[in-house]
Amino acid sequence: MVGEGILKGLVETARNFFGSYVGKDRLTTVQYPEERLPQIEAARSFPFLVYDGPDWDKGMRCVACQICEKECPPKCILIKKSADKKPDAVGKPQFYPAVFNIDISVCMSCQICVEVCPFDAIKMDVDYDLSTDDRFGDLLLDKERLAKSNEYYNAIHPTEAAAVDAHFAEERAKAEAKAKAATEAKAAAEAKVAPAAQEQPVGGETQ
Amino acid sequence: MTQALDQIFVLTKQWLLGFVPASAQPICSAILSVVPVLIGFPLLFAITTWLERKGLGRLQNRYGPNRTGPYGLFQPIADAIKSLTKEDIVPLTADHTVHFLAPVLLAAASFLGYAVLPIGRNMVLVNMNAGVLYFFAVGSVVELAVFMAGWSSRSKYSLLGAMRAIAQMISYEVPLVLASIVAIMQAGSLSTVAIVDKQAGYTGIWPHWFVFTPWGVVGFALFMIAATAESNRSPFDLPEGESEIIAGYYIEYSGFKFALFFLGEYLGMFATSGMAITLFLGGWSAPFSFLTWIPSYVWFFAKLLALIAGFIWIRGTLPRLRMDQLMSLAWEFILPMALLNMLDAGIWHFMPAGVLRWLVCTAIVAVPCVLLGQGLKRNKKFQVRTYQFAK
Amino acid sequence: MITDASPAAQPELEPLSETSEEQLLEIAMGPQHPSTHGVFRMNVVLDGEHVVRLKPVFGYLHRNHEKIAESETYLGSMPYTDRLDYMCPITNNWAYALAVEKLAGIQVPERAEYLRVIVGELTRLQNHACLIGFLMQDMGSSGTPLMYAFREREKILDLFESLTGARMMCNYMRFGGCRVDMPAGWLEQAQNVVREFPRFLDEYENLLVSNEILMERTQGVGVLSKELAINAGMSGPMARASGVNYDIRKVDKYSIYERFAFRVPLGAHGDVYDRYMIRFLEMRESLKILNEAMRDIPAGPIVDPKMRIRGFRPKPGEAYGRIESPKGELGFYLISNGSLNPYRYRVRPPSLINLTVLEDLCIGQNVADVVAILGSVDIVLGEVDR
Amino acid sequence: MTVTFLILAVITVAGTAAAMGLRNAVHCVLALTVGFAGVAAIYLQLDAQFVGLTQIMVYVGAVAILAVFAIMMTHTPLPAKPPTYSSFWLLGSVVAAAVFAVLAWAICSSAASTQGLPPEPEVSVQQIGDALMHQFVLPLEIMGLLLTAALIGAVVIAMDRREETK
Repeated sequence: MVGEGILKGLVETARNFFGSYVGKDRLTTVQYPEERLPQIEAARSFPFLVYDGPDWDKGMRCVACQICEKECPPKCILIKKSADKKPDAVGKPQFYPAVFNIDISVCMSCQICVEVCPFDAIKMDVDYDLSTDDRFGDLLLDKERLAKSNEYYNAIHPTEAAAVDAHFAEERAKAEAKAKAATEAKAAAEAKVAPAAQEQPVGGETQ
Repeated sequence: MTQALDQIFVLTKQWLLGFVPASAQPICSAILSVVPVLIGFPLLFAITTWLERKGLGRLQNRYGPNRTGPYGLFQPIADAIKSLTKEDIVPLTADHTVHFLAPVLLAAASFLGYAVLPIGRNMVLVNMNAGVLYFFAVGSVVELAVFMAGWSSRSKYSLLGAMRAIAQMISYEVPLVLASIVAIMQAGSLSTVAIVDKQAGYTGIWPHWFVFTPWGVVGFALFMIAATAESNRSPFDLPEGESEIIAGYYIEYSGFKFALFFLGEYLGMFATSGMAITLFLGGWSAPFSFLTWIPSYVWFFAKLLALIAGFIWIRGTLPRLRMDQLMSLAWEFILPMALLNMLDAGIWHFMPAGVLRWLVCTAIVAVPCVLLGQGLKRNKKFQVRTYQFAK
Repeated sequence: MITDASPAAQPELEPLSETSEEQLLEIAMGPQHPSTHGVFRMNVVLDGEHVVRLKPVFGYLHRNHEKIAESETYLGSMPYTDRLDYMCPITNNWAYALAVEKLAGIQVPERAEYLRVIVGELTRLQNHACLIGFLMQDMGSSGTPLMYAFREREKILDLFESLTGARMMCNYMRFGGCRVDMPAGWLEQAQNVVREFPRFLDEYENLLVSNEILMERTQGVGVLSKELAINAGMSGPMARASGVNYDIRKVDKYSIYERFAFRVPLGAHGDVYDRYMIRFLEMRESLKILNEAMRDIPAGPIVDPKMRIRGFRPKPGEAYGRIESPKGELGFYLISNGSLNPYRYRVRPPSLINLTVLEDLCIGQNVADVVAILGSVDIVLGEVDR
Repeated sequence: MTVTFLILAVITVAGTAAAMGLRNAVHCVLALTVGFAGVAAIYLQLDAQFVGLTQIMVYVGAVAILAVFAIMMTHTPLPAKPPTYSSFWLLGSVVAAAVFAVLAWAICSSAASTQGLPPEPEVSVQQIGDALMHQFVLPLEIMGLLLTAALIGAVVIAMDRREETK
């Protein structure tokens, strides 16, 4: 009979019509500004720079090694290495980025900078409702705007951040152990040969 | 009390007319009758756009508009503001006068049909002797407006759209008229009021609507198919087929002129639906004898909204036909069925009432309908296929 | 034979009408047109509403992908491949990863192969569902099937997001494995989606398969013969709808596809209806693969431990890696000269090759059919223009 | 001569005059349609509903559409700058004057103008239907047969052409 398939289709749409009033599985729309989906841990939007401690400038993990700048596929990162060294969060003197800019109008959120960073200094943010009315200035993020605390990183990517922190703690413990060993060795050496002490390297700096 | 409520608009009009001098009464009477129609149906258009968007949304598992006011109810107002404030772009090479006149003519012609629609008891603008004829006559003016729009835009797409639209409207006008002839035959009058009056009685609780006869139901179905095509609604929306020729004849219109096209189209849809209600669904009469206390105009609009809901439902489900298929549907299926239906109505008229009449008349329309459908299907050679898998 | 649009080919098209050249109407469908699936243009010459000539014009979305890749590191091109066929980024990643693995001779761990199959088949599901929706949209069904498809696609994209961090630009594969392992609970979530999917397919079939209007619109329209399909290098559902038994998952047995029991549906007519029905049937087969893969997935590493992320230099040589992407044969051809960047990088996009027969399919058909035929070819302009 | 008639007459005459005077073929048809509509309105004003509505249906709905269809199908380009007056204007005006004179003579000498108008008969659609079905049933059927034959002939010709082109 002609029209059978059409009737079947009409029944199907009617089922969906009423189904959208009773079941949540049909009406999957999320009313965005009022409702939000739960934050997904793996989500990524744009990169940010992690710092430890209270001061963003002092605690910046980045050592301006410029690997991410080289590896970034669309080349949206600009880093200028500092001339001097500054103690980092642990207290080690390190180079630091005098300039660290990311043009997020170019960035394509591929996460390759995060993967290549050996210092766990750059991570992906999850903030997605970004907008600005300034087309040039506001889309070029400088060091200050890129800096986010380690606590923030822990809040958005808990699993990953815990692993990173554990790794850092291990490193720090190792360094401390080494330093302790070094000071002990130094003390012992001093006790043995006092004049030779000046030539000993300072512990922890050998990395 | 129910009587007064039913006639409230008629009585109000008479009361208001009492205030004007006798010499001015005819013109005032005309104004008092026309203005509510000019306001009421565009208002219904606004409600329908909201209903359609909400309904289609739910059919498609979406919310539909819900940002303007509660449940998005102010969406039509927002749309109106938008279309009023948009720039009115006229193509440089367009024929400016005709380009301007087309939407005006379309909207004006769409209103003309309402003159003979009985909206309620004693509520018809003109009780014309040849009401149905008038309705179809003014309906044909719309084609001219469509042509003007398509031609004056000087766009290839709009020309294609206009050609499609005119071919479709002419083809479907024939089945539309032929499908309505059965009701005219039975009522013995071309007057819409007489046709409604003929359907006003009840047997037990059941009304004497024409749709409750074998020829009536076939006539109604054919009329609705043809009406869908006449008003360019999906699945017959080829003239504006947005995925093919983008918007057809009104592709070069923007702003308020575009809104006028929209208005004209919906008014046409309401008018043909109203005619279907008048011819087959008993006009303003209540569906059961115990519901006659509800005012007649309420029933008319309830039926109209039900038909509109049907239009929306079909729009949300079916893909569009192709031009040649549309034509073959009109000439190979609807036209023969409409002619056969006329014969059936004649036989019904002359046979004595009873079960036999029902059986005979049902058989006369049902058997050819199935046979014709099967034959066409076989002729077109389409079927649900089965598929092989590679070993 | 592929007819070109040269004047020599025109006389044989002439008998379609008695009207002279001046009576023909030439319209440009696109680049701004709602159903060209992106910025694509067809210069269509019409006699009445019948197509006499059709010239596809593309390149509006050309982004110089191949040349850019030659100045990027091998890894640096991976996120760019997401943007080729943006409907199914993961299969693009896969094809590129496969090519590089062939070039450098890298082994992929077991678990990573399973993960790749799972995300790859999920991609196929959402691509086919959406394609059918788009096809119906092109035929004017006001988006209802498309919305149902999007509803299901959303669930699959949610899976992608919680696995890879992005809904569409996944950047998931790495040479020698995958970037990240499944987070806790992901597999259950995915199994849920796969379990629910047949319900949606039934709904879809109720709505579409036996619809008379649809059958009338699509059966016998845009017929691609088996010979033309082979000669023109068609692949994917487009070729299989014409009866060509060519599925790279079966032919190459790449990855671990030989472990799964799935069948390859073949069409007999090669028209638009066959093309979209083949996709229906393929979705059902994909579900079988997914069920088996999710049941059997082993534990283990997800990436070859020897792989380094920086300073990757494959030894000089060349390789062609190809997979059965949802649209057809997606291949990457790479030449290495031992440096950080590929010496030559070339994509074989299925959409572009499948699009080459468009004129042959459309001639003599209606304007409305052109839209349906284009929809059934399944193009994504990101891949056609690169 | 009422005001309504005057308005309608002006519209009709203006429409038909414009149809003759305008250069653009489509404008001519549209102007002619205005003329048709005016005539239909005059019929309606004279209470001849059936004729009036049929006039709209046939002339506005069908003849005008047929004309525009023909123009659209042939799509002749607009003439560049046609001369405002035909070179045969003298001959043309003589012919026009002659036709007018003959018509005027015929109207003035006809029974209606010499003897005054007979009382208006009340003609309803019902009566027209009755007359067609009883008194004039044979002519009606013959006309119907003729038109059906023409229709079938048109279909056959159209089908034939389609076969050829295939």
